[in-house]
Amino acid sequence: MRILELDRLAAEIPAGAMVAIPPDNSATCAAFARALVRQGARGLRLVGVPVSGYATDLLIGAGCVAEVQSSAVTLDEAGLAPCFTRAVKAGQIRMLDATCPTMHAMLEAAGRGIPFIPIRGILGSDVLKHRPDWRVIDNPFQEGDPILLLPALAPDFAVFHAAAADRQGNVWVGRHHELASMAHAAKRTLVTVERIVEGNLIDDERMAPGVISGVYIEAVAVAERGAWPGGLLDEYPDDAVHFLEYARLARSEEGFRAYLARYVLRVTAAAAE
Amino acid sequence: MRILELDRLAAEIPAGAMVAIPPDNSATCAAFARALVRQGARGLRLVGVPVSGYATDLLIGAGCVAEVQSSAVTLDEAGLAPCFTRAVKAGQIRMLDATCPTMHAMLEAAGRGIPFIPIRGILGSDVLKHRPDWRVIDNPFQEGDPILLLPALAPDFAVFHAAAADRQGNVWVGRHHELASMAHAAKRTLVTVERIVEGNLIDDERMAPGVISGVYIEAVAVAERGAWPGGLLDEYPDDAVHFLEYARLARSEEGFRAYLARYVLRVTAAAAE
Amino acid sequence: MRDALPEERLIGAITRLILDPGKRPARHVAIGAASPIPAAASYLAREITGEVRVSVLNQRRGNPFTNGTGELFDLTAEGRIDLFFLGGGEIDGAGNLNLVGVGEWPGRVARFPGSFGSAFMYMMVPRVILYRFEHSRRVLVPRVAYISAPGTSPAGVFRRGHGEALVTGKAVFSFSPEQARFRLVSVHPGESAESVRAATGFDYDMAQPLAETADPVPEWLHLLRGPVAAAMAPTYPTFVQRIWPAAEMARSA
Amino acid sequence: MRDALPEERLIGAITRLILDPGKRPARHVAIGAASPIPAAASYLAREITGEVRVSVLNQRRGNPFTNGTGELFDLTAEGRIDLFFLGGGEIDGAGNLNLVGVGEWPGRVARFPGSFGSAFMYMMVPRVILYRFEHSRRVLVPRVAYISAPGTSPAGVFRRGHGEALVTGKAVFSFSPEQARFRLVSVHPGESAESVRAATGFDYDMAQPLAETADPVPEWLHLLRGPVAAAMAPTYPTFVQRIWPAAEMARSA
Repeated sequence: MRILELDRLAAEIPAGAMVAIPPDNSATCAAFARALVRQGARGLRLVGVPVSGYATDLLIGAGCVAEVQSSAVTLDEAGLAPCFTRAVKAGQIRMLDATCPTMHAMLEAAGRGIPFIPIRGILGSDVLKHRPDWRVIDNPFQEGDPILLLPALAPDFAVFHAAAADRQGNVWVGRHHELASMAHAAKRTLVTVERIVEGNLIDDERMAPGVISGVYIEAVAVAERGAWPGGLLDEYPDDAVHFLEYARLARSEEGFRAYLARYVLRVTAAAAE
Repeated sequence: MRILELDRLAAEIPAGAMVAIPPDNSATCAAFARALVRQGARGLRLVGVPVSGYATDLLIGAGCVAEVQSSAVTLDEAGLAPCFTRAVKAGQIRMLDATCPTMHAMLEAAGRGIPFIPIRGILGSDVLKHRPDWRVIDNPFQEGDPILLLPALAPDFAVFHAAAADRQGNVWVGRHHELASMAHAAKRTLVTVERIVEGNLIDDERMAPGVISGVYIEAVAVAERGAWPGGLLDEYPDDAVHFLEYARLARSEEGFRAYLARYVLRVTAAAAE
Repeated sequence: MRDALPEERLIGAITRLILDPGKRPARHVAIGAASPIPAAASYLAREITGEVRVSVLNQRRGNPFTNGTGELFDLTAEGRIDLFFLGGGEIDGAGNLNLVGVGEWPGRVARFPGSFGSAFMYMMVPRVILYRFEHSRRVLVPRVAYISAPGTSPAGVFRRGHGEALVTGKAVFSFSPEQARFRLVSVHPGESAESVRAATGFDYDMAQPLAETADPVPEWLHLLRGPVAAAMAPTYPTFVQRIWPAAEMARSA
Repeated sequence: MRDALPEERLIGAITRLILDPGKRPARHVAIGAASPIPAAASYLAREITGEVRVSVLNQRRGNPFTNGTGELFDLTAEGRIDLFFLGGGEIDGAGNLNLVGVGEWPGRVARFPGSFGSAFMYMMVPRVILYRFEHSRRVLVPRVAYISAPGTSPAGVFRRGHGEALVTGKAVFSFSPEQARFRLVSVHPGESAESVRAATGFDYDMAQPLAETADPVPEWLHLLRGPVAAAMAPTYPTFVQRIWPAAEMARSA
C-alpha cells in the first residue's frame, strides 16, 4: 500500500479505464473527480454503484467520459444531472442503462469470483432489451421459470472516499458496505481519506466490521472533506446549497466552465471549504 | 421483536426444524444448544455455517438431531467430534456433506432471494457426487465451461450468540459478518446476547457496520457467556480446557451422560463458569 | 383545527390505500429517495397502527440498512418488503413505467435520470402504489416510449405483485392486473370526471358513482401535524417547513 | 546455535518450496486451522522476503478478514490468494485427497471431520503445498476411498493450479499434474529411499540422485526462534511452547 498526494493518486487512472464510483450519498470521491478533471483524464468508462451523481456529471461535462454504466444519473434534490442529460441527447457518451440491484449483483459476482449471478424481476423491461451482455435462461432447478443471468463486472478501478486509513492500507468505511463490494470487485482500488490513523484498524473489534482490508487497497491519499459537496457519515453533512449552485451553473456550457474555473481547476477541495 | 428467557427462546424451535448454527469460533450458540437438550428437542436438521462444532456434537449425543448439513464437524484442537463420529458410523444421522464455500454460497443465495448461485471448483469431488440437489451446467456465457450451480438454502431458523442487542432487536455481531448471512438466509432468527443495551445501535456510526438489523431478528434472550466454551470477540476467549474435557468425556456414552448431568441438565451456562 | 391542505389530502388518500384491509398487511414499507408524500403516508400508517416499519432510503438515521445500499434489494428479493412506491417520467394505461427517456435509446429527445430499481421492485414487492403529482397528458400517456418496468407480466414469469393504485395531484385510480387497466376511483376536490379525463392521455374505466377523494379525519390531521411532521423533519426539512412550519419551528426551538 | 529440530527442518523445507524462484511469487499465503508447521514456514518466508502476506484462519488478530468467514473463499475465487496448504485423512498417488471417510458414504468404517474447503481451494488457488506429518500406508494410499478434492482435472474444467509438492515427516515429493504422479525429491535425515518406499502405499518416481532434506541455514533458524516464534505465539501457544520455549518465555515475561 502506498500513500500518495491526491493528484498523484488520480494519475494512476489511465485513459479509457473503467472506474466504479459511488453516488453522492455514499462517500463519493468528489475531490478525486476534480483531480481527474485537472489532469485532463480522457475516455473514462464510469460505473455507478448503483447510481451516479455529481462526480459523474462533472467528469462528463469536462469531457473525461466515454461511457457510463449506471441505473441513473441524478443530482437528487438538485434535479437532473445537466451535463449527463446534454451528453445523452447529443449522443456524446455511451449510456449502458442498468437497474440498481443489477449493478450491485454484477459487482457482487466479480467480488465472489463467479462468472455470473441470477436475479429475479426485470424480465419485460426495455433495460434488458438493451443489454445484449445479459442472458435469460430457464432456471435449471425449476422448469418453466425464465430467469435473468448477469455477467460479473470487474471494473479496472474502484475509487471512493472514507473516514480513515491506517498505514497497512486498511480503510474504515463504516456502514457503507457497498464500498467493500466495489473494492472486492475491482482489479485495483484507490481511496481518499479524511486522515491516516496509527495502529491497525482491524485489531479493534469496534472498528473491524466497518473496515475494508488493506488486501484490496492499492493506494490512499489524504483529501480532507474529500466527499464534498457530498457528506460523510457523521463527519459532515452534504452541502445542499452547493449542489444547487452546481446544478444552476452546469445548466449551460459557459456556466459549467465558470464552475470549473471557480471550484476545480485552480483550487483544491480543501481550499474551497 | 420479543425478549424471552433462554429456555423460552429454545422452545421456539419445533421438532424437525432446520436450524443453522455457527461453529465454535464464530459466536456459537452453546447455551442455546444446552437449552435445546434440556427440553428434549427432536429431529433437528442442523446446518453448519460453514462447519460445525461443540453445539452440534452435543445435540447429536443427546439424540436431538436427525440430519447434519455441513463441511465438517470438528472440535478443532480438541480433535474429532465424538458423538458425531459415533452417529455416522452407526448410521444414526443423515450427513449431507458440503464444502465450506458452498455452505456460504447457498445461504448467500437465500439471503439475496435468488434461487441458485454458481461456484467454481468442486467438479470431480465425490462431495458433489453425493449431492443430487446440486447441478452442473454449461456456463451460458462461455462454451465448454462446466460450472456448478447450488440451490439457495433457507433454513427454518438461524441461531447464534452476540455481544449486545437493543430493544428494537438490532444485534451487534461485530466482525462476524457470516452471522448476518445466516440471519438474511433464514426464515426466522433467534439470538442470545450478553446484554441488552439502551438506545439504537444502528444510529451509532461506530456500531452500525457490525449490526444485524432488527428487521431480521424475531426474538432475543440474554445468556451471559452464552458462547461458552466458545469465545466471543474480545469479550472472552474460548475455554480450551473445557473443550478437552468435553472431548474426553464424550468419547463414551457414559462419559457423555456424565457431561450432560454436570454441565447441561441441571445448571445453566452462567452457573457453570 | 385548520382544514386539510392539498398535500395532507394526498397523504391521507395514500394512507387509506396502505391500510386497505382487503390487502396483505404492510408490515414493512420502503420509500425511495425524494418522496415526501408517500413517506408521510407511511409514517401516518405507522402512527395509526403502531405496526408498520417504514424504511426511508438515504435517510441518515432510522433506516434498517447496515449491509450497504444493496440491502433493500436483497430484503425485497426475499419478500421481506411488503409495499413500495414508484413513479415515472411516463406512466401508461397498462401500468407500464418509463424512467429512462424518450426518443432514440437511451433518450435522445428527453432523458430522465434512469430506471433506478424500478424494473426489479415493481415485480418483486407484493404491493406497489404508483404516485406522481403531475397529472398531465405528458406524464399519463397512451403508451410509454420505453418500458423501464412492465405493468404486468406473462404467466410463468416470477412476479409477486402489481401496482394496486395510482395517486396523482388530481385523482386516485385503482389498477386491475387481469385487465391491465386503470379505473378512476375518486377525484380530488376541485376536479371532476371531465377535468381528469382531459388531463389523462390513456383510457381507463370509471367507478360508478365516482367519489370525491376524502379528507383525512381530524385524528389523522392531528397525527400528521404532530408525530409525522417530527419523524419527517430530519430527512425532508424543506417539505416539513413548507407544509407544517409550526412543527418545524417547535422542533428547532 | 542449537541444531535444527525436526520441526524446524520441516518448516525450512516448506519455506524453500514457498520461495521457489521458478514459481509464481507467493504474495498472499493463507493457512487453514491447526497447521502450525505450514504457518511457521509462511511466517519465515515473510521474514526472509518482507513481501509475503500471511493470513491465518481463525486467528483472533492479524488476519485480513472483516467480511465474515466466507471472505477467504471469495478472495480465493478472485485469484487473490497465491498459495494454500492442504492435507487429508488419505492422499493417493494421483494427488487426490480424502477428508471425508472410509466405508459406505459418508464414512461408516472411518469418518474424518469433513472436506472443509478442500474441494474448492485445491482447484482455485494457483499454488498448493500438501502437508501431512504422518507418513504411513494408512495415509498415503494407492487410491483414496473417496475423493474430497481431485488431484487433477480434465481439460476444460476451470482450475488454477495443482499440488506442487507433498511434505511429510519422512520426505519431500514433487508432483507432476501432467502425469498425475509424485516424485520423491528428498528424504529427511534418518530416512532412506527404502524406508520411505516401505511406508508409502502409492507408487512414485524417484529423483536421481536422491537428496537429503537440507537443514535451514543458520540465518533462518535465527529468524524462526525470534520473530517467527513471536508471530506464532498468540495463535499456536502450545506449539511455540513445545518447540521454542525460550521464545515463549521471553514473550510471557
